[in-house]
Amino acid sequence: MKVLVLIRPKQGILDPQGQTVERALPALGFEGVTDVRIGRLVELEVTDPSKLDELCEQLLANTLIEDFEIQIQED
Amino acid sequence: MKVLVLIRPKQGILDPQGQTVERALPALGFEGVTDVRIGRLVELEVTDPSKLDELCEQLLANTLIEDFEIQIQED
Amino acid sequence: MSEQQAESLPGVDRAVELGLTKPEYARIVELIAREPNEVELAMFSLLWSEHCAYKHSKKVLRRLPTEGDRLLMGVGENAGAVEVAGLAVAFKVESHNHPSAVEPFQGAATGVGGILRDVIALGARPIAMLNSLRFGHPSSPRSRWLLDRAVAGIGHYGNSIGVATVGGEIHFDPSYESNCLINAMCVGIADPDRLMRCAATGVGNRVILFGALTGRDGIGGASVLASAELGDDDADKRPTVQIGDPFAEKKVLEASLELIDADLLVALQDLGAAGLTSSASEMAAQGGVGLDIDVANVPLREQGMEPFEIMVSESQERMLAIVEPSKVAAVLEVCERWELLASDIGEVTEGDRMRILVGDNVVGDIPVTTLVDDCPLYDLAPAPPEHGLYPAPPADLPEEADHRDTLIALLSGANIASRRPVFQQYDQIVQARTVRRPDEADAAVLALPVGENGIRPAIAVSIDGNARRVAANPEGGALEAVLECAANLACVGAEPLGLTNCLNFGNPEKPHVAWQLINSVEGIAVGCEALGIPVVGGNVSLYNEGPDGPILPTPVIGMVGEMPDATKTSSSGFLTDGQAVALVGPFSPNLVSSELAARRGQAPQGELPSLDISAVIAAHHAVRDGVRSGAIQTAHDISEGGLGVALAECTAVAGIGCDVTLPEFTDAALFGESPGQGFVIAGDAAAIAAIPGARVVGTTGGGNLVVSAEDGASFSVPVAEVQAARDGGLTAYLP
Amino acid sequence: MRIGVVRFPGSCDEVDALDACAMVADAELLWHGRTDLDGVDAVVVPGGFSYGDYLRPGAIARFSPVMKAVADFAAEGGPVLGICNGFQVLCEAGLLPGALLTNSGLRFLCKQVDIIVERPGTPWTADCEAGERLSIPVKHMSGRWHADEATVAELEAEGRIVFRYAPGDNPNGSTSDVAGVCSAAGNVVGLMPHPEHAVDALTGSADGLKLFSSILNGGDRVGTAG
Ligand SMILES: Nc1ncnc2c1ncn2[C@@H]1O[C@H](COP(=O)(O)OP(=O)(O)O)[C@@H](O)[C@H]1O
Ligand SMILES: [Mg+2]
Repeated sequence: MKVLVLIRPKQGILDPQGQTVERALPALGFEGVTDVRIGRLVELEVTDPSKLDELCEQLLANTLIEDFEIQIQED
Repeated sequence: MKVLVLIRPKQGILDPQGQTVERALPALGFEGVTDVRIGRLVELEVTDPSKLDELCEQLLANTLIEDFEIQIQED
Repeated sequence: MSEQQAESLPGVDRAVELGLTKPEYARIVELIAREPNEVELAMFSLLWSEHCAYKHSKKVLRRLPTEGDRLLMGVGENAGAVEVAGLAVAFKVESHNHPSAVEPFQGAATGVGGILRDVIALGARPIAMLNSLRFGHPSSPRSRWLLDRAVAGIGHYGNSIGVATVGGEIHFDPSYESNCLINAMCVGIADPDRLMRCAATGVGNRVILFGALTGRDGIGGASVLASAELGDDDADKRPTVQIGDPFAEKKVLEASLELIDADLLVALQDLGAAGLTSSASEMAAQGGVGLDIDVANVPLREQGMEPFEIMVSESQERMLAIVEPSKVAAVLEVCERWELLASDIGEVTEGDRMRILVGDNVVGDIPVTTLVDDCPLYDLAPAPPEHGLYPAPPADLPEEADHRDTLIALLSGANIASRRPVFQQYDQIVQARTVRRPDEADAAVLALPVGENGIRPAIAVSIDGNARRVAANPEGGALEAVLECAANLACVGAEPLGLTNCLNFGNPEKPHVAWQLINSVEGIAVGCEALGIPVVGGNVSLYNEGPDGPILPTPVIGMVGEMPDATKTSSSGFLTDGQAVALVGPFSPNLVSSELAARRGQAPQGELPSLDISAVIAAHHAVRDGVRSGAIQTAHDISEGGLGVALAECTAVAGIGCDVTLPEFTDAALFGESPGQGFVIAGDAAAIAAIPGARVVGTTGGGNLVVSAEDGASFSVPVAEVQAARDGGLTAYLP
Repeated sequence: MRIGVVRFPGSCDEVDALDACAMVADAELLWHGRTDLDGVDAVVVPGGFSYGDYLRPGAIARFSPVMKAVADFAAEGGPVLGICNGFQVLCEAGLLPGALLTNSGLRFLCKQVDIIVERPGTPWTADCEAGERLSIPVKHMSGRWHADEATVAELEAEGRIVFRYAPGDNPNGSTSDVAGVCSAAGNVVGLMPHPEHAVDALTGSADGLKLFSSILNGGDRVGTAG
């Protein structure tokens, strides 16, 4: 099955990349955009979803600094 | 409203990160995972969603090598 | 066959779509006595392209001297090499201009990857990278974006692979606005007895492809695929931007060197532009053999690739090796340990056929020589322009500005300001041999292993070009660029051994561009002859034009020099108070095509003063010997911005002022240029006075840069202001 | 005394680290695929871009077979030094506290900085004095050390901040100017600056040599906790 893993910087962790994008926006003509956070997206095919949590915790995300969310897309 | 932008390497474009992770997985004890693609995730708050497409094309994604998908989360 | 007859051939339109001319197609048909099939035509279209066949430059390049006492490997191999302290020092510069204009990060990154592979193919370990960059003025947002992304891409690749980026140059001019230049140079070292050649030899030997998977990557392949009549739903079959994978290249590097060390290879060649087509054909041509390549054995990243797509793919991080059958297993084992794919894709054959197979099916069969050597070479039709070719840039520095304000404006200008915001994005020190980093001296100094005498020898490397002077006078400007590179080496105590060059020009079919190209090559040749060094290799990038015409003619010179003792070198800045400051060299500065002229809105044209080469080289020797003996502790060549800027730079580096008195106090004397011909030096007073030709003009020290005329006029700038002006110039554009 | 320097695919500074170690002791490379440490007395996890820094620096390398052996060795009090990417690997492996985030300037940065020794007496700082300033280069893209407030307070209290950037020299936005930390027992030390690139005045500075020479005095498999 196809799986999407969304990985975001934890609340409270400075995200300079998000901040830089946010600051650049008005000058580029995009108003009213706030709370920009930049994370990672991992897409994969797995045969056995039971190990997904472990995969995310141990490898795909560093839970000290990142939260992850698993979205199972299809069978 | 809260918006998620999923940015993925385009089909056919080399994704060295995804490839490297995929090749490493069996040795790390994770079997049966294929088609790993690694992209970026941008989360933002917008007041006016009409300009989102333009924002993604011009700034958030590099459309030469990346595709993007906009997910509107809530109002 | 006449052109008319050629025009009636069924395949001619396809050939023209792929970039061949009708007469070229007719010639192909005549040579192989039939029309080429799809695979063959794709291969011809690449190998007979300007990029691979050098059809507009090959005759011109014959003017360059290519022989030298210390030459180990010259033009025709993947890179050149000279002998230093018992080692082979390999080096080459190459352009990646067009891909970088499309996607600057990946374009620049894969440019670095490409030139690295050329040096690796020789069996050399890359030890240093340099680069030469040209953009439109950074006040243009597009140019700023190109600069920012290209620099990030260069750093990404070089840093990740563990090769220090130790030098380079950046210049901004409106002529590069839509056609930036990204030239990268790589330097490597090898055991001279183990240098690899690219010639395939030994009938029956196997052809092994190793490294990354093959996909539909490639700019060169674009012309081929663009004409494949793809439907809308075939979007996934279009050629794609090449993405660099420095991690894969690092493994390719280590595996290649290990394979050579273990004596497992007959020949090695990188895959660059034109992919498998070019590397296989060149290996066969060099060895005078034929090759069978079975594309069914090429590991693919994408499904459904056609044979011609596999042959033209420009996927990065791949190498082609010729291996004796008994050693194939060992080769595959080394690749596997480095987690690299490796496949046996063919065989060296008797005769001279390049055969492409899919299993047992022959899908292409052409004589190697026809592919590699029979492309027509064109004569250029040079004509000097009757008036200047380039428009005057916008003026931003009034003629009335006084010397002090002019100096500050020049120092803080994007073309002269400190490159720190760029070079601090590069790992300058990995491999632990960088004795002089960027901004510490005029050339980078790289220590070599300790010699038998217990002393560590070194090499010095530099890359340079001054396109505005070349625009004014192609021969004189190119000669100055060679001298400037040599001057940089002299400043650190090095003696030039060899030169590489990248010739970046517009469309050579235009008479004025042809004139620029031919005369620039003449200038490089004259410089090499005067220095007694060969050209060991290089690259040509033509058709660099924007809607407003050609780029400035931009020959870029890379040079490697030798130093017997790494500890005997100099700094480009003043080091302590109370040292004598002197000028050396027969330099006759003028404002033609200078940075000041550009800032004043003057076009790059006018007469360059003639120069006395033997006097210039005598000055180089005096500086080099003075540095080696320890008499000279600071040495800096006088280049862009002239003597005023050179003195300010000496002051800025360590924040030590100076007080000098000059015989002339005109704009030309202070800010005029004569690249490669003059030096500012400093050291102990008695020692400096003994340097042949040195004219002592003042002393170091104090909190100000004080410049006076013999008639009493003078100006003074606090050191902190000099530093702030110089530091801020580029930072403003790379926050 | 024999020091082992781990080599992952993508390591770049392993040979420089090896040469630095060889200035004070015997030294050898340890291929990432091996499951033992060949009986070495100390381990250096070097800098570079193991696995291309793909996914996250250190994320893949920490699963290498050799890292299991390194973890066991560390648990027994064996001295381990992580430099730059090696520091990132040790943090990912949980052998050191915190994580390393992208530099606040978002760019790779290579420059000489001054660091201050906060904790002498670890096996890797035995030759340093408290408050000593060392001139050592940094070169990294992800060197912003981060830990939550409680962890930082705990490390401060336990004297586990080993190095700090000198005031004004923090190149990456690290919390509390932290340049290097150690494990609770003190035997595992990690830092972002590259001491192996500061072992010879010819190439810039020799201040970093102290970290390697320390191992002769403080490092012989003795945990020097607290
Ligand atoms: N401007 C030049 N000066 C001297 N040699 C050159 C120049 N341009 C190309 N060459 C030489 O011509 C050969 C072919 O160059 P190129 O096609 O760029 O090689 P590669 O395919 O290895 O990149 C090389 O040996 C190169 O050094
Ligand atoms: Mg080559």
